[in-house]
Amino acid sequence: MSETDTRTTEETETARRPGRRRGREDGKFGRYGGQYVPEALMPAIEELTDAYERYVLDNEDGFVDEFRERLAEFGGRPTPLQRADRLSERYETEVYLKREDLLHGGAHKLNNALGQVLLAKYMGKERIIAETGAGQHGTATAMAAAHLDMPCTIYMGERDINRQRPNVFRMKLNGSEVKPVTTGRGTLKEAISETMRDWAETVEDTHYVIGSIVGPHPFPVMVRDFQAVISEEAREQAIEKTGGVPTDVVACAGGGSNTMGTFAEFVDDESVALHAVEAGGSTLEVDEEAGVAPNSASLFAGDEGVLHGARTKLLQDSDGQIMESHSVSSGLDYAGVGPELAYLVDEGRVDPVAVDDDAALEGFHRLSSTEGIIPALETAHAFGFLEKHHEKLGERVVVNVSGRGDKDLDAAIEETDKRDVDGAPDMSMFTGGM
Amino acid sequence: MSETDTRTTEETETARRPGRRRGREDGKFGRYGGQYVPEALMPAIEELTDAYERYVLDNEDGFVDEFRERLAEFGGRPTPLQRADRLSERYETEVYLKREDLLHGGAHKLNNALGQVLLAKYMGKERIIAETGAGQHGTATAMAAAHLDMPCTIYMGERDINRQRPNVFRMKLNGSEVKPVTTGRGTLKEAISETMRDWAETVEDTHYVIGSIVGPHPFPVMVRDFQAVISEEAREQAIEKTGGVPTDVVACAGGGSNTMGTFAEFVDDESVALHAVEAGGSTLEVDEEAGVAPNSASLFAGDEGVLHGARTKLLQDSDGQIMESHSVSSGLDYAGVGPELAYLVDEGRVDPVAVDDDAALEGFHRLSSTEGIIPALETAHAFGFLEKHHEKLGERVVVNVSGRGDKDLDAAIEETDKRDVDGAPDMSMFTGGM
Amino acid sequence: MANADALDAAFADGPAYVPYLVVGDPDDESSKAYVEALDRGGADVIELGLPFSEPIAEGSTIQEALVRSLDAGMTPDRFFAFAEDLEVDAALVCMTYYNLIYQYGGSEARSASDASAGPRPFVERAAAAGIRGLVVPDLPAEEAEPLREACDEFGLDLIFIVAPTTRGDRLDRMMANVSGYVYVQARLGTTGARDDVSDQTTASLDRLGEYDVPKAVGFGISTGDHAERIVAGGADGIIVGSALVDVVAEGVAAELSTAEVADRLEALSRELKAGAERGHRSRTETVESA
Amino acid sequence: MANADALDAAFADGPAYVPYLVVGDPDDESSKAYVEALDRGGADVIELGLPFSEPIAEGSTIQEALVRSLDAGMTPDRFFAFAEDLEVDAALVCMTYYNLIYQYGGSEARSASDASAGPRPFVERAAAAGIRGLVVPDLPAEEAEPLREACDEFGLDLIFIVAPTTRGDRLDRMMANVSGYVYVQARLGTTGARDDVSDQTTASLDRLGEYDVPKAVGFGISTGDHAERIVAGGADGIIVGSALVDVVAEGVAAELSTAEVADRLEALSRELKAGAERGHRSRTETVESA
Ligand SMILES: Cc1ncc(COP(=O)(O)O)c(C=O)c1O
Ligand SMILES: Cc1ncc(COP(=O)(O)O)c(C=O)c1O
Repeated sequence: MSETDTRTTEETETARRPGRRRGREDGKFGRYGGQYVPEALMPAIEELTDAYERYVLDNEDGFVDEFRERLAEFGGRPTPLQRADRLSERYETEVYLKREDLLHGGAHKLNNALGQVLLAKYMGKERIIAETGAGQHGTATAMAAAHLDMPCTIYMGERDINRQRPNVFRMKLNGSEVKPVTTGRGTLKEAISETMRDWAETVEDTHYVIGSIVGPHPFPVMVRDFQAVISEEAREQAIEKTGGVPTDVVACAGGGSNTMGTFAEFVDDESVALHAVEAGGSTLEVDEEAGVAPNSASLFAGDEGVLHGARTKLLQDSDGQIMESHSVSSGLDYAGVGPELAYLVDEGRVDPVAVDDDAALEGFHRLSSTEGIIPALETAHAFGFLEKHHEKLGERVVVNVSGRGDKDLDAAIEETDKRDVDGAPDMSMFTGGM
Repeated sequence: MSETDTRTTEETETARRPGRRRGREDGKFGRYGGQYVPEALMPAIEELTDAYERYVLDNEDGFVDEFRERLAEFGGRPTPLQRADRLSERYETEVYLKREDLLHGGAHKLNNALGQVLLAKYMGKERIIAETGAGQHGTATAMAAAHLDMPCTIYMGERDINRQRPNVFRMKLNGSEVKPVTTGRGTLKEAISETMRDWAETVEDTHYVIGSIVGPHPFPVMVRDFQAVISEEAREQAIEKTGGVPTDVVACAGGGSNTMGTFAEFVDDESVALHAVEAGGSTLEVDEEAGVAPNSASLFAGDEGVLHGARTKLLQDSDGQIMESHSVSSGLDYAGVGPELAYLVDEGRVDPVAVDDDAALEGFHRLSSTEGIIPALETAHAFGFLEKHHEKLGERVVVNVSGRGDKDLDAAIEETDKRDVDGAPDMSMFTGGM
Repeated sequence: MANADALDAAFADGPAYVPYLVVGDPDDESSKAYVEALDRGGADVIELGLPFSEPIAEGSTIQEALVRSLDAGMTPDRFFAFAEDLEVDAALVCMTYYNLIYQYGGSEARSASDASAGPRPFVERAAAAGIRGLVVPDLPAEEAEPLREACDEFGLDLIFIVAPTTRGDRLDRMMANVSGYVYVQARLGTTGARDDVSDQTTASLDRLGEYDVPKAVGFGISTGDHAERIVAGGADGIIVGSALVDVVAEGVAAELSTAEVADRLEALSRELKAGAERGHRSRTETVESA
Repeated sequence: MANADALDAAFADGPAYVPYLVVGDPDDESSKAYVEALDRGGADVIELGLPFSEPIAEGSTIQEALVRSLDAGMTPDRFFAFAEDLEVDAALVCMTYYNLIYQYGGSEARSASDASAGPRPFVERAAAAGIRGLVVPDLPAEEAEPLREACDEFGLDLIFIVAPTTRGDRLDRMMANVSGYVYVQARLGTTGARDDVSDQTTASLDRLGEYDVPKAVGFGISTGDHAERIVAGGADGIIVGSALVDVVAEGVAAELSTAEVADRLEALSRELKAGAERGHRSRTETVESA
């Protein structure tokens, strides 16, 4: 009952706050967005758009209520907004952490995966497919599919499978089929193509769960709406704890789902500065010749193009070929970004910042040793930002801890060993792998 | 403010419910408990008893309020009580999961570690030490120590260090010193001795954070009181969701901290059956000659003795030498058990059950694939119990999911590979380690 | 210099055989020989694939060909030079993804505040290279306005793909934009050679009956028999991609000579073309005997 | 058969030298030779360690000795047989952990509903083996009642350890239960040889001054000089454990002969005993000259 009450208030609220509605009508965010997909997928996309409007926007059959309840019971929502005592001291400002790392599965990814799998169920679909790169979205989808008793197939590049075995194991434990993709270079790009291919053949009974605010409409708005629970909670918690909205909100950005999830409810609060922290990789310089960007800072360094169904900002060479991106964190390692973020950056509403691998690793160690929270390497970029730019921040900063770092222990040992990282413990006994 | 109100109600409640007060006066649970420690530790134990009474029982300086607030913000409490849809169907009874796996760090262990580290701070201690076997208590303590800015040393057997590298890495990332213990067989027993030794020399400024409801008074009551938050929440949640207390409450038992935490608030509800599920290992038979119990079912198969400061039920040979215990889950692998559980078993209030390695592994796979929750191998024993004994259960069963299984992926692959486990996915591509 | 006939002409007398190959697969020189072999084998239109790094609409056969071509250094400019160099009678169509079209001509076009500036330079260059039409599998009719305009300006046809699931408003919108021919997707799914002919094909052709534009059926055609049945079923042409790319891939795998592979492509082309003609005859006969 | 003098007698004339070794370290036969060497070296009381698998009060030196003995198969019954077999003048004391005492005699004693039945069989057997007293480091005075009763019944002394931090009520309670001698722990921490004498020792001896029971100081004594200073400071005896166990451990590590190790133990014992006697003389002189 109280769920329904809240919803009603929310709806009124949303009406007053246009930022929350952006893109819902036509999938356009200024010049970005759209539906650049093979014709064969269009009916599925139209069916999905219709389902999104009915179930997600209009709460038909109580979809939203069930979604919220399952997010709470199965996912562990609400996640806390925690004051970070030692970072607050260090930066002489109030630092609050939104603890998405405590969500079931260890990252914000479940908000979206659970929403989409549940929606697929409401749509009468009988099968779930998804792509995954680092394996975080795949594990979240596999969990949601097991929870909702839906058969699930996850496509994953063969090379990624070998790099992310624990996540592969988790997906299989959750009863999903993991299909190795051997075409091309065997990474996320190929996995996406392969999943689209599967979907093109099976649209009638299958739903494709995209893992971020990317892809054709309605995915960017739908994933944002599912992830917006982060900022809905954070905004209320901040007001309750500190008496007002924060001055700054910080989130890392790969595809941008945790980013928009963390920003959504603040977009209309003009006083709140929004910082999207991208992976600066080793450098922002690009190797045109090799088609390699040693970063994945598409908001900061990319330019407009069309990828995976949407017009957005991309890392591409002058011909328009998509670059291989790079980051110490595989979850940020994507050459595109959600069209809504591209729009908000152009509008000046979101401040894009690149934080390089070194600074991210320092952030990783800083949060681990001073706050007792081991963040995902993706998340660590947000803390690299804090260190570097804290002087320009206001007096109340909310940082989204998008995920926990358990999945990254191997990578962190290895990457730390390559460098002289400030504040890192002596790990020499472990180098050479665990 | 509302915290204080709650406390007052709780105190009145506690007064009506003797089970919650058991052992607080003198550390005795019938014939069990006590303070069997070297004389040099007695002053520390007395100081701790005094601090426990003042801060934990009487909320001096608002200790309890701060503890609860930090548990909520840093730890992520309350954890949900979730209906397990598919298990409910399978067993034709309502199965609810208390989701301690969602607590920060991935297990119930933080409830206790955070309480003790905070208490040490209130006592003016300047240093934390702890022992760890599988590394779960060590990581929880390291997190709490980082969070509260206390230097921390964790003792861990050298052999365990090699078996549990990810946990070692987590402790070091959190800024703790991990001291390898090379004496004896290099496992938990030796680590406990080494920690006691450190404590005996440093009692004046150091607090020893014991990881379960074992050890000399006041540890068993204090750890129970910190962990009791599990059942305080679960009882309220069950009443709210189902209109009444459950018919059965199930928890795995190693030392017994999650067990008593899950039972505490229900002990006085006579209608509620309490099932403590121990590790049956490979068999309940004991090899007297080798001094080895291929299980760690001390409640079920042990007998009375004195270990690590308390009189309780133990796995020992006829001379009184402590046996090496065994379990597929290292966190249950302990030859003793909390004295309060020993007492409640003798009284007939708690039903001790042993679940063997095979059934635990099946439970692990069943929960993973049907509910989308990968449990710790410790926790999996509770689900082995459910499968085997569901027919004797009432209509509303609460099972504590004491921890998540991310730490156990390697072990689970390996152990599954050795057997023909019902419901396990084909993992042949991974055998040989990851 | 490519043949300058309009695409309509290719469908004018008898069923059109429309083969597809990836340009630059596995290298420019062999690729030229292969495309010319298609021409000798009877191609009426040739679809030249310009590889994009993220080909979301392709099956694995074509995707791997695209990777081979990219690895060998294919770019839009090389593609156009290749087209200019070709000596073929068939009309040339370029099949590629929208981002390459949109980016061509560098960042000036892209960063102009008018988003429609994008596709013009590509189309202009394509026209100059003798390309007569474009197929862009990830460009739906709804987003096609700027490209449609550029094609009109430079006299290129814009070919749309009609899926088995396309109907109603979407089909109308597409048909309002299409020129040259429509690419009728024989079945759901992505490109790739199959053994059977789908019922979906017949249904699609029925649905398209009322529109006055040639209907070329593609996706999965690999033999003369296929071709025959499809044309007999009402298609104005057949599009064959994966079956031909397979021949190139086998050549790569078995390290066959370019001439050998070209011969095989020519032979398969003759078979397909002959099948299509048989189908056409049987249809004419049916119509006549009716 | 062990010497049957009461423990008090050992402290009666001059300072007592109270060495400790783990029985069965590294095997029964060598161990017997070592204990007898202590006796020859002047021991007044010998503390025989019966190993327990979880020795929480021991430093690593003694812990490792306990493991060596357990690995060689030591059990309470073998321990008693060993004691019976010894040919020594010194009074014998058994040092072990409470669980072994509590379990001895099998499950009948244990499972009796009267929890106090536990320690009796052990004490009875110890008395029969010629043991004159017990030291149980994990048994606080508060839990000692059943053992105290059994010791009284069979004429054994129950020795308590007084820590630097023991005072007030706890000290009184302990002193009410103690007999034979008190084991004054020289410093905080566990057993282990150290180089210095702690201020804590002096403070402890002062605190114990009012109680009429011999005070033997242990924990960390390793040389004749130490022994001298401690006895000069007021101790009635010195307890030496780790320094002697170290000699055994070195013998194991360097594979020395049993005779060689026994000689070293005897020599170190003489040094310690002589040191204690010097200390006693200097104290007597100080007292006389005061
Ligand atoms: C913990 C974490 N944070 C952030 C990301 C980046 O994704 P997005 O930008 O869509 O939130 C990922 C992706 O795997 C992730 O696992
Ligand atoms: C997840 C989990 N459950 C249970 C246990 C057993 O401990 P206890 O019986 O004290 O709850 C452990 C110990 O490491 C654990 O990690």
